[in-house]
Amino acid sequence: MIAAAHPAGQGDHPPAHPPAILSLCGITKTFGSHQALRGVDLDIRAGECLGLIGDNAAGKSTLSKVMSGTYVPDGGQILLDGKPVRFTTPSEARAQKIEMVYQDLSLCDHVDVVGNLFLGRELKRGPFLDQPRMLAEAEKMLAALEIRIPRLTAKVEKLSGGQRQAIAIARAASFDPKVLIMDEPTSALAVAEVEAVLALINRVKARGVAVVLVTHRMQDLFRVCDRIAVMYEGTKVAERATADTNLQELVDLIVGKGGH
Amino acid sequence: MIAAAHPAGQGDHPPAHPPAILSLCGITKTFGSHQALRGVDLDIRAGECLGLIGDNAAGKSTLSKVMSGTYVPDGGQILLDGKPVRFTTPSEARAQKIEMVYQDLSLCDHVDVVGNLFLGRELKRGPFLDQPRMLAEAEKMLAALEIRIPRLTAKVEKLSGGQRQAIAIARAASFDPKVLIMDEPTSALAVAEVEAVLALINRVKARGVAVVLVTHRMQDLFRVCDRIAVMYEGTKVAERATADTNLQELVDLIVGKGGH
Amino acid sequence: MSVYTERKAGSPMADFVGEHAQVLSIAVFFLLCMTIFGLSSSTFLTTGNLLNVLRQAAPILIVAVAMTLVITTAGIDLSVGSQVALINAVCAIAIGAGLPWPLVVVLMLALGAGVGAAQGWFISYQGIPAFIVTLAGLSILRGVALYLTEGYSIPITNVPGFFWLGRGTLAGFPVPALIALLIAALGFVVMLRTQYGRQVIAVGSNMEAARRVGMPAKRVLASVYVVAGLASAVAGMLIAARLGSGSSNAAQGFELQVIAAVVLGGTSLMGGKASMLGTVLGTMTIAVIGNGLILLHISPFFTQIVTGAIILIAIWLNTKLFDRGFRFGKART
Amino acid sequence: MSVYTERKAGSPMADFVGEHAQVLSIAVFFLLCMTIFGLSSSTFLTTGNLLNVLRQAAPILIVAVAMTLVITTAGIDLSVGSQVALINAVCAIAIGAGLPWPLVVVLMLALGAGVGAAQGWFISYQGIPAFIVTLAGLSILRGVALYLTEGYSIPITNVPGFFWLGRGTLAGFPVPALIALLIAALGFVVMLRTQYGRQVIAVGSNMEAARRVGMPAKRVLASVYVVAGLASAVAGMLIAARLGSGSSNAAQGFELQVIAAVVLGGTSLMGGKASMLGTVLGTMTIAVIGNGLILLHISPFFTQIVTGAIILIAIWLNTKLFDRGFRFGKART
Amino acid sequence: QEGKTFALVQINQQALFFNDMNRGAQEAADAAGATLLIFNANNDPAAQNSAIETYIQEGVDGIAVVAIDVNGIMPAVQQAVDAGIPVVAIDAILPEGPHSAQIGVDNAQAGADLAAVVNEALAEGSTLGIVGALNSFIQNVRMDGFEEALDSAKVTVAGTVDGQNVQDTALGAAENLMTANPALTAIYATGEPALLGAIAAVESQGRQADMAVYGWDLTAQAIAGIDAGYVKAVIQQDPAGMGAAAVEALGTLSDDGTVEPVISVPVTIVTQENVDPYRAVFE
Ligand SMILES: Nc1ncnc2c1ncn2[C@@H]1O[C@H](COP(=O)(O)OP(=O)(O)OP(=O)(O)O)[C@@H](O)[C@H]1O
Ligand SMILES: Nc1ncnc2c1ncn2[C@@H]1O[C@H](COP(=O)(O)OP(=O)(O)OP(=O)(O)O)[C@@H](O)[C@H]1O
Ligand SMILES: [Mg+2]
Ligand SMILES: [Mg+2]
Repeated sequence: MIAAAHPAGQGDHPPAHPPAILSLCGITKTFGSHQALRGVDLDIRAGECLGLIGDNAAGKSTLSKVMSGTYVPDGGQILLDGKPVRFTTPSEARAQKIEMVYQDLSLCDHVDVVGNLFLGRELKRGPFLDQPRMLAEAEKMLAALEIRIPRLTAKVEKLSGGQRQAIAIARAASFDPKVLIMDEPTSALAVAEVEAVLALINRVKARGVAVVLVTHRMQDLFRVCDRIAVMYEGTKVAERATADTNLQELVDLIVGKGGH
Repeated sequence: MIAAAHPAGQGDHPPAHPPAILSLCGITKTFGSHQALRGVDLDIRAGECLGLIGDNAAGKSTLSKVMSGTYVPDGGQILLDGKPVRFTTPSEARAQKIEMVYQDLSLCDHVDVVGNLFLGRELKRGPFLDQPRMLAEAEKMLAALEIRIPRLTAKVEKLSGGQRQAIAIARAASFDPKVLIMDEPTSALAVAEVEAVLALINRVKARGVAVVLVTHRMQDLFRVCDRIAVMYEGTKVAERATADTNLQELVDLIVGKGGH
Repeated sequence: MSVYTERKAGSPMADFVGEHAQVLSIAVFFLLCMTIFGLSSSTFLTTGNLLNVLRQAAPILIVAVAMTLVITTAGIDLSVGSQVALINAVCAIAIGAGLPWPLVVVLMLALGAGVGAAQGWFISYQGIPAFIVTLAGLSILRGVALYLTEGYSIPITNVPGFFWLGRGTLAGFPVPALIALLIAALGFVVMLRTQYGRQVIAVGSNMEAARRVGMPAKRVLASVYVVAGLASAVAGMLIAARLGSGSSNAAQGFELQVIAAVVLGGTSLMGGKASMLGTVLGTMTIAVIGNGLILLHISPFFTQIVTGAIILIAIWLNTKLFDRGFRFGKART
Repeated sequence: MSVYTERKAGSPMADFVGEHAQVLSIAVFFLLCMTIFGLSSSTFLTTGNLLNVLRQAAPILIVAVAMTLVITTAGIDLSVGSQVALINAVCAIAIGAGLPWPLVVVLMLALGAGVGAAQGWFISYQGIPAFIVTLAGLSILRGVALYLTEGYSIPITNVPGFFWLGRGTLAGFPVPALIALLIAALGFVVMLRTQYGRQVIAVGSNMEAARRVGMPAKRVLASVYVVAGLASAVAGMLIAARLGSGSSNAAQGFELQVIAAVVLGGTSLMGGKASMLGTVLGTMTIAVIGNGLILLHISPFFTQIVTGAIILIAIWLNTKLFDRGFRFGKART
Repeated sequence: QEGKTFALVQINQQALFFNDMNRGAQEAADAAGATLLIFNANNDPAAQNSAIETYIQEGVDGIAVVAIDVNGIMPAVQQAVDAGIPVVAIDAILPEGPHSAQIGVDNAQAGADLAAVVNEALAEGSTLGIVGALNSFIQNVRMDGFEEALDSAKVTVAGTVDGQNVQDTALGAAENLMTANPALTAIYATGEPALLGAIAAVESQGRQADMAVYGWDLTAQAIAGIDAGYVKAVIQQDPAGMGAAAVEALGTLSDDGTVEPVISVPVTIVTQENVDPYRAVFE
């Protein structure tokens, strides 16, 4: 089942589509002696949700971080609206309205909930932070996610796993992104909250946002994704339109039993 | 739907059963001014898997940590094999063969995979660590979980989220526990690995181990659990035999719409 | 049958005590010290003596405010004492060379900022631990001061305007104490109410998260050392103005006093957790202890021992009071 | 159509370089220093001089080995210099009082362990930051030494056995250097091959995780300060034996030298990451620089500046070499 | 002495005293065509021993040492003498040993001499405070010598504070000393930083009119204080002379000559009467 060979993106190409908002070509990334990504091609389109799945350690998180400027790839090219870009820091990607929910959440434990929601984008009145306005807005940001956080001025280190995850999602989704990358955003959420996130994805898609969803919850893919890319050991091994595939095929693709 | 009232364990009691290996009675725990647990009763029985579900911040992790000695409860009693115990440190619980997989994994980032698997239980030859034997055993421990970790002498900080979670599971499951508490053990795992963990749970259950599984993946509950306890805002609001319930009822119970 | 009830909202009082336990307990300890010294020495509570304490504490307070920022980023600046000595010496040399003192003040601020920026660059952009960079700085900067003065204590004469900074009073209040309090107030506002303060906390709490949300994390990290350099420059000049001379011998062991004051105030060496008010109280506690022990005629052979012991006890009480506050909060709700 | 290929296994060479980059680069820097000094001074590479350097470095090396454990737990011990001074003074007093020297050795070890245990108790069981406890210790212990000696130096006379510890040779090799190397070898084995070493690393890496897996986390955390106390006792006695006197002035600035040596060797101040071999190399590098600068007849005004600058450059190269090693590894595979 | 190399092992360079000594030694070496190596131990006694050991390896022709720990330096002195290198001690008085000469001031005697001046000057029932440096052996000797010779029937010592040989520490300590003892009328400072601190304290407290300051080691500030009248008397040593004497002694010794075992360099008690010649030095 496992063929020897070309590491770089020689996978099957999907049929032609409207131009991609973000394109990755032949992305490689090596940590020390470990090739996390071995040449990945991927297109992300406006108004579409792309599911990114694969076995553990396949390189999904690494690829998402390349898209958001957190990692600078060793090789390959990134095109934004067709123009080559090179993100050296996440703030450059954020300036292009690319937002990401990190698997490790990336919250500041010592800062309160409001502060984390507005981290890097504080509202100001004159030279000072506009605390009341941030507090009011924060309530709105969280409302959509059905999460119960009793006190928005509590430090986030005290919160439960699911509450923390909801904050990370709200932070990325609330500032009108063009590309929204979510790395396992629902892993710690309870049922109702998961529903809320899926609804949120569908809402932003309708607004024309391109969404990348990394997840291990197969059933969610069929509810929000238009296309699904499958990764295996640092390469993209398959890409499917959601309409043309089913759960069993995806599972087979992930472990390398299908698609030949 | 939400009735005012009695915080302490006045919920419905399940029918009589074989004696519990671990019983909690009226457990309360307060952090600062926040009542994480408001009087919880729970029985855990040998050879049975108890599912513990509930909304985010319901208090599941806090309750699990009380069982494993990580938190000392403010009030209430813990009975082990019918005898009252008071765990002041996790090592006391571990000495009683109560093992736990923590939601935050509790790995030592700077220690290698083998070292983390044997953390606190290092194998020795004379005064020295027996590295070769630990390495050999570690391979066996991980084999059952279908996880791919290329180099067991790599530091765990470099590993992907799923790989790390698998290490935490292997660590808790491998040392012949009598009670195995797993706090969202499959949240970061891919499909095949989740299957492996569920199979593992069924295996240890058959050996007579009492398992507590905290999870948000409802479908998994029906594959391994015998009973399911539902938590809501620091109290246990319902307990069901898996055979007598269904997905919809559980979802309703979690958010407070059912069971009345 | 199930009973669905919401948790009661926590008492805001308990939350407040929990969050500000450290400041509250150092405040209690400070008042305790004041009371004990006040009762045991008739001189202690005289206006003259209290103004004395304030004037003496000014340089430490100024640098402690900056050090609070540094420590909040999980960094440390061991070189502040040497920076003070360097500024102290260079300032005396510059005034001795006939430069007008206001110009010297500006130059010294620039020098302090420059030294801080150099250290900040190594720490932030080159990723070398702050402990090591500033340890090297401690050695290098005092070495430079030594080289420049050749061991002379360089007199400063005939610049009443400059002396006023160190010895003058404004409406009966010592000028250096006024400067220090102004700087502390500024630090308080910056830390709690500005974006920069938020960035400093974020960088100290989770550097990578700060970077990921697009904060200029490296720039912020470097900047706190510039602030420390500026503060050291101010402190160095105040000491020069007060002593009327500059010497490479100034401010020995200053860095440890400053750090002790900041930590005593509840700022965490692990970063992310700052308290400007705590820093002010911590500094004043240390200053009051130094003054009080002399007033109590403690044998000078004991002062080091007693000072160390009191600081240890103060921090110990801090952790204990903190725990207790937590418990009380619990019992009440 | 999909192509399933496994990743190639990483080159073990690159993994090795990546994991030991710090030790490798301090080794390179050490050799560089040796070469430069060897070429510029004909005395430097003589056996007599090298043995001298070893003898001089012995106390620092001994305490640095213990400090490696302390820093691995993410702690710090600023009081080692004061502990050395205290032991130094008390040891001279005890021998002066006529106690047989082997008994004094035992008593001093007990005293060191006791002082360490007291500090460890505050740090571990009372949860007070190590920086503060040992800063108080720095003040208190030197104060006690000062009090006991009243500022005078106490001569030690007529104990050839004791002097042998500090000045003697065994097969041409200085005894203190032998003791230091033995202790370093012991430290190496303990750190890498024993359960205790593993516990120290685990506590430094994730204290709560160590507790949760049932390690005696608090006991381990306290124990490293006992080890530091023991090492300080040994160092204090070696210094007393070498100098033939005890004084509260001994080991000024010792703590910073020791910490610099440890960090130079690649042990992380954030905890969890230790290198005993690096500590040995770091200590020897600092000792060699001190010796080499004397032999190069550097003006004493410059030695502080040059020493600081060299240490900064060494660490800087460390981070750079490290990065580069990483890159090379990448390009090759 | 042409082409010889001598080493001077110094305590620190943060006081004029030591730097003047270095200068005197350097000038004497230059005059003799010898090389002088100076080592700065930064107050660490073990570093002094290490330096001497290194100089022995290098084979210098003579070593002069200003000891921090007078007992602790002896093993290194012994080693040097065993290696055939003559050693002379400056300032701090070494115990009986193999060194060839002791150069410097009798600190205890000078302290006592100053105490005599104080006994003379102060009125019956005066109180005096001491600003010391407890970590300095020499300054402790000066303090003890002074206190012993003080007429306790006439002058009481109200308190001693520790300036730790750092001038701003000394300043704070001196200020506290004055506020703690409102009746204080005189201060004795045992060294240069202590005197600087004491003078600055008198000025910042505005006590020029009623305070009398005595101490060691002239500086520009001390001269200004003498001119202003509140600094009554300062013991001025001749450190440059000590340095020069040490190098000259080493020159003689290295040529197998002999020198006096005690080479005394006199001190001057500087008061308003005899301050003028020193002005030029501290301009
Ligand atoms: N910073 C790093 N340093 C070294 N290796 C890394 C680093 N980050 C990731 N890796 C390695 O790269 C590989 C891919 O990791 P990645 O986190 O992208 O996997 P993933 O697909 O997100 O897995 P999961 O589903 O478990 O989250 C893993 O083998 C991991 O060990
Ligand atoms: N150490 C702590 N300090 C303060 N509050 C805490 C602490 N741990 C938990 N809490 C609070 O207790 C409540 C219950 O938290 P817990 O982690 O048990 O929830 P959970 O049921 O596990 O939720 P999730 O499904 O999101 O993991 C939360 O409101 C949380 O904020
Ligand atoms: Mg991932
Ligand atoms: Mg949880």
